Amino acid sequence: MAVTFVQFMDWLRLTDEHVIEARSELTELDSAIGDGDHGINLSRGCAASSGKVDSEKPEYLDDMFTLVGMTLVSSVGGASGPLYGTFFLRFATSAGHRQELTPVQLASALEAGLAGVVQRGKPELGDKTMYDAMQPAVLAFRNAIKTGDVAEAALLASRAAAAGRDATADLVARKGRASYLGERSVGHIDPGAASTALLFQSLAEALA
Amino acid sequence: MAVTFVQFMDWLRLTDEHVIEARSELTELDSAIGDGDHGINLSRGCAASSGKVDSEKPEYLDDMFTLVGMTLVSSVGGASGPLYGTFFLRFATSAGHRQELTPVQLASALEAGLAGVVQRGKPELGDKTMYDAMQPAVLAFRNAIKTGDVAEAALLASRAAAAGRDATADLVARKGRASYLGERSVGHIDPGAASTALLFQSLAEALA
Amino acid sequence: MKKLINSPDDVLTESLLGLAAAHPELRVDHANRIVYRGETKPHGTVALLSGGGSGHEPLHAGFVGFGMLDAAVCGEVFTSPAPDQLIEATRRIDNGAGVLHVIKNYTGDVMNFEMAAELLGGTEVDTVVIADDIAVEDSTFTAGRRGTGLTVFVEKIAGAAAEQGRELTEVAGLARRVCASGRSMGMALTSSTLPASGRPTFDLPDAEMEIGVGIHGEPGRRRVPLASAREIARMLVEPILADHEFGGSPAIVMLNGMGATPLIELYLMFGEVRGLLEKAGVSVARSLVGNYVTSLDMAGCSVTVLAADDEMLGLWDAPVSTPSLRWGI
Amino acid sequence: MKKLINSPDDVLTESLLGLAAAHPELRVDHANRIVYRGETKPHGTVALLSGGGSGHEPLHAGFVGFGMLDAAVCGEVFTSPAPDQLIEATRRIDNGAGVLHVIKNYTGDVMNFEMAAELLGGTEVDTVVIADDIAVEDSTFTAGRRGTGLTVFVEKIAGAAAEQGRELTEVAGLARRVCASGRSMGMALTSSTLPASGRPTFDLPDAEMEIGVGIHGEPGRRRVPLASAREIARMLVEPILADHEFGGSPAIVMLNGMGATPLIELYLMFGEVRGLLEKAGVSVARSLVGNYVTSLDMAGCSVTVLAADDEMLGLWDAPVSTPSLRWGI
Ligand SMILES: Nc1ncnc2c1ncn2[C@@H]1O[C@H](COP(=O)(O)OP(=O)(O)O)[C@@H](O)[C@H]1O
Ligand SMILES: Nc1ncnc2c1ncn2[C@@H]1O[C@H](COP(=O)(O)OP(=O)(O)O)[C@@H](O)[C@H]1O
Ligand SMILES: [Mg+2]
Ligand SMILES: [Mg+2]
Ligand SMILES: [Mg+2]
Ligand SMILES: [Mg+2]
Repeated sequence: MAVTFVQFMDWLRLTDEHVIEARSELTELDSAIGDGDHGINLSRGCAASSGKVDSEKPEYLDDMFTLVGMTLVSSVGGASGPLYGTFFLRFATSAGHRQELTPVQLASALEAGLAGVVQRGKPELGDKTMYDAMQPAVLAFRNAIKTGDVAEAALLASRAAAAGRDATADLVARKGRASYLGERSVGHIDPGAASTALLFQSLAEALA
Repeated sequence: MAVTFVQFMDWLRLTDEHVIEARSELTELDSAIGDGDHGINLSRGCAASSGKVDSEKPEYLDDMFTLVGMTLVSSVGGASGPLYGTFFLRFATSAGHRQELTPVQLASALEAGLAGVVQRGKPELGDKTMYDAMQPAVLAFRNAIKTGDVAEAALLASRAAAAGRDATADLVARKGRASYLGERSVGHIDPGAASTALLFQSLAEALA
Repeated sequence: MKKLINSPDDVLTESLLGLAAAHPELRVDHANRIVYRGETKPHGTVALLSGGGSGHEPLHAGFVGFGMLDAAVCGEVFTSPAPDQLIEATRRIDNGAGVLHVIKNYTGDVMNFEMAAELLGGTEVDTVVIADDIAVEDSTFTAGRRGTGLTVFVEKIAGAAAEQGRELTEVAGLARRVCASGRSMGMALTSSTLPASGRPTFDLPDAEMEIGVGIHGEPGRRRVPLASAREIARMLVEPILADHEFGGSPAIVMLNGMGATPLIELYLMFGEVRGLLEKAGVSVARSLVGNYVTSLDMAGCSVTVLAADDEMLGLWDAPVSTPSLRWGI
Repeated sequence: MKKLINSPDDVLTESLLGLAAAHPELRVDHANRIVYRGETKPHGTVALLSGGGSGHEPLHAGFVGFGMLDAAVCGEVFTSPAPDQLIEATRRIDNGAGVLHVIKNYTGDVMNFEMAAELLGGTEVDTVVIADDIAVEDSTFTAGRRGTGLTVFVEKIAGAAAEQGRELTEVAGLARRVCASGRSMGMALTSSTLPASGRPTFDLPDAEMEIGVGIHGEPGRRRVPLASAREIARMLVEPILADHEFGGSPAIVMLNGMGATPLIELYLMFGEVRGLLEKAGVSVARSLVGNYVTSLDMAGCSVTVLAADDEMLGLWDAPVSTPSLRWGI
């Protein structure tokens, strides 16, 4: 069962909604171990990106996600802008000029996005970044579609992202601004991991 | 009965003590309608002036009060420095090269000091300044020595200064920093009137 | 109280040590708290002296140097310097052509400069008293208006005139013309805290601000609810325009920070103020945005507008080289 | 939140309007938030671009002008600018001799400049990444040290070299040498407040301060009880001296205010810092005291020390004319 264009639109819309709901929560997380703007940055980016999609009405997945990626890169700024931007740009390239994706194609697109984040930020597991939520989520999705359906896979990916997010609390940050705090970063969830969990929660809801 | 050199020394010492005790109270009054430094300024000046008197050990009233006046002028700064400084400089000139003063001579010396304040600051009664405490005090002293003794006169002067001080609360300031507040100065006692009341309270205690 | 100091009593002394170290081109007489130029002017040129309470940095010491002041005398924080300091400074900078005393109109400053002038024998002294702060009602029965932001303009323009070799009466007359055609108005978001007292001079609730404050932590004329930059600009500019006829002549405008307000906000405010002025037909020919006449750690700003004639504009543009104002040299 | 703003979303846009009005010698591309020189350099001279989050004013826009930057790109408050802004700015200032990107070492800044450089065809770009803040442990496994105060030194010295007509590799090499021999350390008495969040980024009790803070309201390495200026100077200077060998060469030293600390305190701190440096055998050849690299309304300061060789000193002294650094011209 393929994932439709409408479902991908839903994914973006839901992400948008969840990020805006979580704006101050994300900012609070970032205040504790960063510079307190993650929620502000992402809501600005989501608003810009939905605006673009609404007005340009792309009809293919590569066009839509390129638009999203470009808009995020140019409107979010900070660290998360290039990272999420690159994620969607690579996702777009992998998705190709299609209107729907098979579960396997979706898994590959997510992996391409993940690889973009790695290339851009050089995060490793345990660095206490968005990668600690994103990597397990993408892996979980790939594994789950081997046996289960796509809705189930997205749900498992979402759970993996949430678990990865929660696990960042115990880590000493080695990348991003939180790394400046050294040991003092322990005990706080990474804001980027929290927003990545929202991204996968939205995917699960869109495909449910 | 003449006022002795020791009594004048007591006057200065008591003024010193009372000003230092009232340092934060005076500063608080000045915070309400001025710039919050009157207590700080005067304690600095009193400390400097007693230091000078202690080290130079003047033996005549003119020398002592000139020293006090000069030291206040050069260590208090602000508005009250030149005003109190001029008060004591004129007081010294009027007191002359003596070691004690008759009540009438003291009254004249106080009047000379008061005239110095008038010349320097051009205050009028009701302007809400130190003059509103000083003028009635000096007047009360002059009137009282006509009939009573000098201790009694100093006590009446002290009461007149206190009454003058209290009456400043109802006035709209027309001189000094409090004048910048216009109507908002009403309800607050003038800090300079409060320190003048201490000066006359100290005189009453020294002559008691 | 959160301040980078050692002891409240030593703030001024130690700050002057730092100033002397940071500006080898200046000299500091630490005993008398006089900051003066390392290189003196040619004999026969008028010298400019200013001074007042400390806590308004860079005023005045930051404006000592070529094209502005010859010396600044520093009083304790918010407290006028004493006559003996002023006398010493005046004698030190006199080049035989007389000294202009640039005085901000505060009772203490006026009286201390007055006593100094009375006691100064042998030096020709003229005096200009700056009273530009329109928050205060003017009247001959009161202390009159405060001297605030316009001081920078007077020191710059009269300083440039002195540098050109003009005579004392001429320099003083020019300074008085600047005083006559400049106006200021300020506001505060927070009170300042005197090192010696350790507490804010006035309490200002989170949702309120003071309009018409001076630069000594004294409360303003009125307390109003917090407002947008646009409305605040209006509250400052409208009374200035109402108090003086600026129409026609080009203006020199300063958007001054009170000490704790970041530059990003000062530029934003300048944009608002300039918009209002231009709309009222006042064309802004020159401008300054930054912390020039401060009130310790007060957050807030003030606006100064000077209706400048060609002579003033020329002298404004003349080279100046001081720690806090420098161009053309 | 007490700020002179209209709406948190418009702070940067409106501040740039004010900047443009205050500095007619500069130009502002409001759509891309690029501040650039009105008068461009001769063809064939290297251009310097810097940029980063806003809220650090005067950095970077206040350093655009003769002898320093050719353009500054402004991100949102504390947020790196985006690649398209950087690309536009780079193209605009390229004089045919290439552009040096002056980058403060923050993940966001580095990635955005990197994306811009990847996408820029036809323009030669070299890059210097400033990482002078020793409060952060250095390591190849982490984001590394932050770029803070030394940025002013890099922009000044490399800017002067570019003005002399030197080639891109030479200018970049010089900039890297400055990076290698300069160190900074900062502290905060209060947190800053982002306009968009409205609340202090971190809570700092009345009796405590943060040592080793950056310039983004991020907490520091440790929180300690309030201390005297003398002790604070020691907490900043000692780690700097421990981190780099300064002995022998003359130093350029900056005592930088974080935004809300009055100049009287900064001069006092400079006196303390200079005393410690001289005692350690580091002779202070040049100095800057004031607000140069700020963190909105944070109270506090930072110290930057550069072991300068003769070439750097010469370029430091070279004429510069920007809104916030100006001499010799
Ligand atoms: N090198 C990196 N690799 C992956 N993710 C990173 C890296 N650096 C930072 N991040 C992520 O970016 C998030 C911060 O984003 P944001 O607050 O928007 O940007 P900034 O740190 O520039 O203010 C962090 O919480 C972290 O998850
Ligand atoms: N023109 C004046 N005549 C008489 N007294 C004055 C005058 N101006 C101010 N004062 C007195 O000086 C007091 C303030 O002194 P102080 O706080 O030490 O100086 P400053 O106002 O310069 O800070 C006022 O409370 C008032 O009593
Ligand atoms: Mg952040
Ligand atoms: Mg006072
Ligand atoms: Mg005072
Ligand atoms: Mg940020």
